[in-house]
Amino acid sequence: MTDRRRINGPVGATIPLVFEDVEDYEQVATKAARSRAPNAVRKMYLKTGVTPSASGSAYLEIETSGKGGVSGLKLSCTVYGPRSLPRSSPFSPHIILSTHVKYAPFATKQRRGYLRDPAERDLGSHLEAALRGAIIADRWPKSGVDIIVSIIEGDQDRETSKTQGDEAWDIMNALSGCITVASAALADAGIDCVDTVAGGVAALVRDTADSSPSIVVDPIPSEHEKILASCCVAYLPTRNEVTNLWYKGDLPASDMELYTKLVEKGIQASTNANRVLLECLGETVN
Amino acid sequence: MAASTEPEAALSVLPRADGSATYAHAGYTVMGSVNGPIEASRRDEHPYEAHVDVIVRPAAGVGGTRERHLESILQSSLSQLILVKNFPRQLIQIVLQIEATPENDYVNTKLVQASLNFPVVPALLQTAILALLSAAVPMRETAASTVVAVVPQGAKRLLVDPVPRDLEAAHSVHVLAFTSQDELLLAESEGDFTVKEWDEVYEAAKEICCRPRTLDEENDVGPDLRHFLRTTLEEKVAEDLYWK
Amino acid sequence: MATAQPLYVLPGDTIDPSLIPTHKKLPLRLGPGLRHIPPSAIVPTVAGQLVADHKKNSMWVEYNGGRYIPAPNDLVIGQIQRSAADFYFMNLTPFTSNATLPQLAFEGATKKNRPQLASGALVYARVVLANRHMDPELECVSSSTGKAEGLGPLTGGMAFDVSLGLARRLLMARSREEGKVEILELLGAEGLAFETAVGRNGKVWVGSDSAKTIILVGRALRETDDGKLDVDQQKKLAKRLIREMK
Amino acid sequence: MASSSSIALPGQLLGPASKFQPGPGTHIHQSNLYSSLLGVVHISQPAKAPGPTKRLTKITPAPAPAELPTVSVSRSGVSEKREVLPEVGNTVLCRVIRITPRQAVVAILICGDTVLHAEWQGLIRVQDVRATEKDKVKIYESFRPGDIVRAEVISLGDQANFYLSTARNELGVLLATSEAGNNMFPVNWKEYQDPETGVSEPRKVARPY
Amino acid sequence: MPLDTSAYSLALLRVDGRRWNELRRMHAQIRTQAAADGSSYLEMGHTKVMCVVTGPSEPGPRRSAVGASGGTGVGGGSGEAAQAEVAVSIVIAGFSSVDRKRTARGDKRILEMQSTISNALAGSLHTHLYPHSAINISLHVLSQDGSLLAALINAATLACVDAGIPMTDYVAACTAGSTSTYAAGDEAADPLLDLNQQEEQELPGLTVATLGESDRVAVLVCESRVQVSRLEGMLAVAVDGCKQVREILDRVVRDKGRRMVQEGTIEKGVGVNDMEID
Amino acid sequence: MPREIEPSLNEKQFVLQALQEKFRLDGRQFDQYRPLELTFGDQYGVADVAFGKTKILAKASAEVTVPYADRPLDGVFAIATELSPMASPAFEVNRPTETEVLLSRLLEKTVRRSGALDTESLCLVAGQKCWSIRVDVHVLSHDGNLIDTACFAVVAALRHFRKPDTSVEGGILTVYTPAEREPVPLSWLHSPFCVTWSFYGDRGEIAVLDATWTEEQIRVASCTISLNRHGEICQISKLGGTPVEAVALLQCTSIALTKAKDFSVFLDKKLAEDTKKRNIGGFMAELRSENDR
Amino acid sequence: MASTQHALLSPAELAYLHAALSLTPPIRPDGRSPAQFRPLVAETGILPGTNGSARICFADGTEAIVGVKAEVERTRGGYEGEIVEGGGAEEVVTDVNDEEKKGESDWVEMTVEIPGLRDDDATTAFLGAMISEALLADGGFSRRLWINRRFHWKLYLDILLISPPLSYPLPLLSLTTHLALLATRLPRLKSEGDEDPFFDDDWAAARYLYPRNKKDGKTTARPPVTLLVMAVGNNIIFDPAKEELAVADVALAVSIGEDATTAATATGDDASLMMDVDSTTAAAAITSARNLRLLSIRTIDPPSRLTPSGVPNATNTAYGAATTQKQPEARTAEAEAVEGVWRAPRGGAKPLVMAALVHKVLEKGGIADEVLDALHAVDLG
Repeated sequence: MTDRRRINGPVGATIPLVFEDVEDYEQVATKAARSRAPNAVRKMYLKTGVTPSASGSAYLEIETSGKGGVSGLKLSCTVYGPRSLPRSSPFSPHIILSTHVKYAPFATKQRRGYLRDPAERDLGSHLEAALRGAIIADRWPKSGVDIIVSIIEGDQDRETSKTQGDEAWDIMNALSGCITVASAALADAGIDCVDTVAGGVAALVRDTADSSPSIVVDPIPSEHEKILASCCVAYLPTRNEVTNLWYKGDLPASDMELYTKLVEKGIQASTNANRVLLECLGETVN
Repeated sequence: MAASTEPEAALSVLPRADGSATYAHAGYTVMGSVNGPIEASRRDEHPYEAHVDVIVRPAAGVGGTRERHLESILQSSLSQLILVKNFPRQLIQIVLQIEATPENDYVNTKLVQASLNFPVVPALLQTAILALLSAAVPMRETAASTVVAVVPQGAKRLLVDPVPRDLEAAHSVHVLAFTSQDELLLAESEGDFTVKEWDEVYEAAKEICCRPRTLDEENDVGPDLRHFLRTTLEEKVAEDLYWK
Repeated sequence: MATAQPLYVLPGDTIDPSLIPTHKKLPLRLGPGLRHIPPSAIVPTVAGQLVADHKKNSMWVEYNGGRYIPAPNDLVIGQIQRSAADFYFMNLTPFTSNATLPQLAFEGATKKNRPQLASGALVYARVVLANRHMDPELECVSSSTGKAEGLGPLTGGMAFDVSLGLARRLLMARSREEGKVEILELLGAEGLAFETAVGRNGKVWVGSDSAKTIILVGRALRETDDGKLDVDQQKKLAKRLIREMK
Repeated sequence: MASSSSIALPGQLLGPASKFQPGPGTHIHQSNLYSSLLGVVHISQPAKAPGPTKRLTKITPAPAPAELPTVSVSRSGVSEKREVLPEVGNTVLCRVIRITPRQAVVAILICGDTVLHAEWQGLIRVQDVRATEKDKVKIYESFRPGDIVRAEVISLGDQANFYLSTARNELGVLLATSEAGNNMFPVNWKEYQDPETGVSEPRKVARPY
Repeated sequence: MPLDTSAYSLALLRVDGRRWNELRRMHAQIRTQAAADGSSYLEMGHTKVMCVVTGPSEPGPRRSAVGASGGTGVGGGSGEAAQAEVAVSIVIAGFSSVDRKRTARGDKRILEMQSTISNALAGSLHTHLYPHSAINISLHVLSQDGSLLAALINAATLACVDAGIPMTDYVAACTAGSTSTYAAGDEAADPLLDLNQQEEQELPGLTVATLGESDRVAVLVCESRVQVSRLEGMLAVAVDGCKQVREILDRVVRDKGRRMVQEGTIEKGVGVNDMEID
Repeated sequence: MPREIEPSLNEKQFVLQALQEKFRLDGRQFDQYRPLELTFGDQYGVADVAFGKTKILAKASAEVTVPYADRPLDGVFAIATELSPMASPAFEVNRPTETEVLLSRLLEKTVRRSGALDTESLCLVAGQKCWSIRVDVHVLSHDGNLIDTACFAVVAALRHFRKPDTSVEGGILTVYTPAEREPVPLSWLHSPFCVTWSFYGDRGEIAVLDATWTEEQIRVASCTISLNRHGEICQISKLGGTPVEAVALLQCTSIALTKAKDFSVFLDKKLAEDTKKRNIGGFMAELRSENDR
Repeated sequence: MASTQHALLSPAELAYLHAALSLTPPIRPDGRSPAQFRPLVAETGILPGTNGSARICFADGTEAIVGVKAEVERTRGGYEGEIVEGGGAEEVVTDVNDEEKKGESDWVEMTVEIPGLRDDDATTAFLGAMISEALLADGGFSRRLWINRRFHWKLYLDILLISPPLSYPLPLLSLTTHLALLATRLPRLKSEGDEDPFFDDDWAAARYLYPRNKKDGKTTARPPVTLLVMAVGNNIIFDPAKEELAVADVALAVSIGEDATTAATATGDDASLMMDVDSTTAAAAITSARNLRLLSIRTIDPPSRLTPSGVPNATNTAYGAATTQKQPEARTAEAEAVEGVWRAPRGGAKPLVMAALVHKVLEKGGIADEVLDALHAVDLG
């Protein structure tokens, strides 16, 4: 099926070669080790009501790590609704949530297409799960709300060559950002929620081949030699409830300790994000 | 050269459409069909007026962004002419099939290219209007349209109905349309030009679209579109009402 | 009409006031193809021949072609699409929204016994209500007399499509004199046994025991229409077709 | 404990459910009242004798804890963008979109005192147009597309539409446009008139206050 | 590599050792899946397909107009259909072909097969008994070795029988070909029955589906260039093949029926364990 | 999206009755086509074909492109059949209907797979450059039998088409503009034509050629046979519908062959006429281009 | 996700289900014990055309087929240079240590087909991601596909749900994939070192992707399985059916893997090394001292949130309850949860509950063990 919506380049286009010159290579070789304390999250900036045309909106930015050339995370979320469902859809006693997460074509190392790829759809369903737990769905029967998060900058180390770092880990950060920014936008749109949900990430990392693994919050994959496991938590502080948990990695099942700690740290990261969220919401009112 | 040729048209050429017309001028040939008022799909149903749906199809290759743009231009102009309020919730569907475009013997053309082509607009608009008249869709008034190119030098700086080679040389290209009440209906420009140039263009275009020609004047400004439209229609009506 | 040479108009043309009929008592009646812009301007909306009837103090634009737009009291041939609780949904022209035909709008129809018509059946009906806000409404019984007056389901036979112009001419009170169409009479005179029902929406229904006859009438109509035949040519056509049939 | 007219955030504790009645923008969690919106907290003391306001024909159980003050969180003042869902009993202003012999389809513009941003669609069925002589009602003689109508929500309706009624005197067409396209004025309970052409058209006219 | 047809003319044996009028091993069973209203599994040689039928049931949201025929002509329409709509969807597993490839759902070849099967069955099924409803036939291709369309039609027929949808008679299908490619215009070319992948690629052939024991052809698809003179031969062989196939299908159904009677109950979902696959 | 309405019961019954009495509405024989019209455009590769009220315009075009990786020695050849609402409001843009899919499949099988066009001749530089030949089929008016009409139009357009002349010296590819060198025809191997039968009756015993739209809506089955004048079948498709006796199908095929031969003759004649006409025009063109230089 | 297919249950039914499942011990509609898998019929190697295949039928009729195909693919940025100057295999045949055998995640391509769902549907994407992420959780799996420095196996997994998705298909698809991978065999490599690989075309000689020891033919290392667990009240329920999921407070998908030993994961295809490793772990396996790995956890959005809530009579307008507060924003009255009236759950789950779920899966003799034992029982033809 030919793309009729935009004018694409000619067939047989070639990707330009990227040459790693020497000092870059060394830079990579000698990793910018994590400068923050294991429990410290990066600074984040959050603002609501950035898109006047939308019912609710928010913008989130997370600072880049100390090392140059590493992009931080930049997200914008727009919420449309509550509004009536399309005629085709059947009666629903609840508000119908539809979440879209899309990377901007330039947001990551490899250029993203215009159509959502499986990874983005997957993010979308994670986000949906996280929010569905937070909103009071039966307040809005037979209505729907669209939540669109666009990832403008993907929190990736562009300096590292293709072979290093695995997108899989970056996505965790992206998701936690999506959750927080969407939560702010929902509040801005005046959609009833039981609490303000926010996302947080913690990871079990190994900094050198021989060093013992340690748990850090808000990890930047490129800062660590290897990530053994990572988890992203969507957490409701006042209710002390988790609406979405996403863990992946490779831990021995024998000690649950490690796992529980990891989640705890994730929750901690989320509560940090939540503090920022509440501040930001407070401002919008005054 | 091509500019001086008279346009040709035929009405109600498609037996199964409500109205149809072919129009050929300046190397362009367009087939147009009109169906309506018919039931509009829920999607583009307008509660208080008819939805005018224009579909432009290239002779070769799939329609793309360029066609969509042409469609939007025509859609807005034609909605002005048609008495849309008469048919709320209805659809008036206009399909314009480009059959031939003037060929430039000096370059090999690619199918998909990211350029507008304004010069085709007059042909499309004229065809649409003829087809609408043949479909007896109630209209406020009719219109005439032309293309003017501003070329760097040469005998005259303004070229009416320019051929492809002129367009390559042109600094700017303008398409304008005037209603039968001499009102400006459509003006789209491309390229860089001064306000003064545009004024000249405007005058030249208005000359062609609006000023009735006297029989004796040798026709160098281009065809008398209005007269052409009237005569074409009169022939058609006379033929239809042969029994009167 | 006694007009010297016909006056052709295009949409938006200004009509010379002298052409607008004036009458002492009757208000001016505007027919199809004209619109009144207050206070006094009258402007054509279609291309056609401007016709004025001074006796009736009315004027309209005569034209052929386009899609049928329902008007009250038109006789039409509709096709039943589906039936709802107490309506039939009728199709008058392809791709237009359905017209409604109340199931009680038949001669002698009551809540108890009403005609059961399958979808796809043809019905000869009159337009009762037609306005731009609603789908047209039809009836098969005269509200005044309560009689069918020839309206109702059309059984058997065949429906042919003709141009709106021809349909209109066939429906004229004096179609032969005004409409200059007598092909049907001619064929009848040649001894063909058939009945017809003409719908303003460009449909002519022909019924007969012999399929041959129906086909022949159909062809006669089509050729008259497509070939734009005048009365003499119609005579010739009739002769030719009859000959072919033998 | 939230003092009146302070700001609340979603999930913020407002007070025990035993002391307050939950109003809009709040929810109950483990017998405590929490805010569910970002907005301003209002505490309204109960109106005395809160009994049923109308339809005394119905038997209604005495609203149990009516004596408690109602706490609610409202968006007003926080953002002009506030959306509400039309509720049974609300009076709404709507514009007629489409009419059929059975019903008039309308777009609800204003619900109570709130201007709606989203388009909620409503339905006035022929039997809900007026209270008397229901069988004689003709939609075409009651509404025309473009009219502005005041109506009351009688049911949440089906998936797409709210069901509305104009079966009261003060309900019906408020603003009507003539076929000629002019604004008309009401002449009696079932007619509007075009000032320019002088033609009058039938409508279900709302009695002006 | 072109087939060595000379070898054939000598030994009169085909690449897989069959004679000209021999079907490949055909194995089928019904009621393979408890969840479905009707289901079947069918092998023609190494071509293996599965079919699941749901319905007649309320028509769901129509996905694509393609491959959904409402019996005669432009049938169907939103709930106005006088007869049930037969909707067919074919999923070709990526691993079904020798070199793994993914076939897009929009593939016109698949759409064509869908509408063919739909129209073929609509000709036999008594769809007029189920107005305003849909019969959904979903086919899965697990392994391809020629005669795919034929296999799909047979599987669909079985599944419809299993679903208990009234039908005039079995729609049975098979393929036939002709030795030596079209280029060699020799009239001596012999017809072949039931082509496998290799033969299908090298030789002209056609797919035929007939209704019951009659010679009436429901489906005739020929996608290769071939002399008109050879059509008759191939058609004759194919029609005869269809009759053999019909016998096999009929046996499958009867055996199953008998077994169910023995078990005394018509309980569903036995298929799996007694489904030996080789 | 408005859908095509079915013919009324009266029409269905009558058409069938008439057919049983050996009549067609327009008085044709069962195996008789409507009058065939073919006109070529001023430009190369434009064919306008009409069977009665069915009108189809086919336009062939060529451009240089990169060959597919899996077949570096072949050119690209595509037939685009997108039905626009011009044919009927029932067709929507970008939403292929069953009709459209089957039509394009048939043309694909008849013209492309049967190797009518020698795609290897389109290769310019192996694996790097090749011609992409494209035929766009535009249905202007739809009164039944799109398939036969479209197929005829496509074949006509391709045989009439001229692609720019090219030369490769030392791996350098030059594509000459029409002004520099007269365009050259495609290397064409054989001309297949579609002949579509429509069947009527409970056992499909009545077979009719070139059905009109009304007739098509009423038929119970159809079978399209594609042949060239050498008596080669290029494709047969009877895609379901009411079963038809095998013998009847064989008869249909032999009649179809004669029709295909007629078409072939007709097309050759038209092409000859057109070239004669052009030679004069071609000469004029020479002069003009002289002057322009 | 789960919410795409609703179980059409009335509030009353939901209330009953919820109550029944909250009892201790819970009463499940189909009478299973909390940790009991639905009975299933499984078979492998059904498709000779593939490198590995499996088919599973649950008793409720849901059925899935998985086929695995492997193709040799040139590794991106393969060490061409070495080959050139090495001039042959000998030079580079020097055994490569495991760290060098690094696998790329894109060596595995997985597609999920669910009838009636478009393949870009969220459910499909979610399921696909879940199964593949478990598979690729560590480099271990893709490392098995390593042929030499220049070439690797590209593995295509096609997961087909044959039946209409009656219940949430995750467990079915995961188990089927698991079996298919167990049954997957790759031709034996004949070539040496980094030369262009050629293989022994004798299928009998082909070796398993997950090697087994010669004694009992049991594998040691195993592909991951994803288990669906949910919590209702204080009960943890395993492999829930659709209607059970409809009243879940929380549902998790937990992926676990089993390693022979950490060493074994690294050397998936070194037979000599495998042998002794096997003997040790085969012994270990009997004492079910498994080396379980926790690979991935995902919250499954339970459809319970989208179920219609019941209306207590007190607030039921039908019973003329007071809906006459004339506030424009008055919404459906908010009230305390009433006993016996179904209320769609709000909010999330307590972290402790989630931890409990995971623990229940992983603990010794826990669900994971049971399942793996069951899978051991499945005979691999």
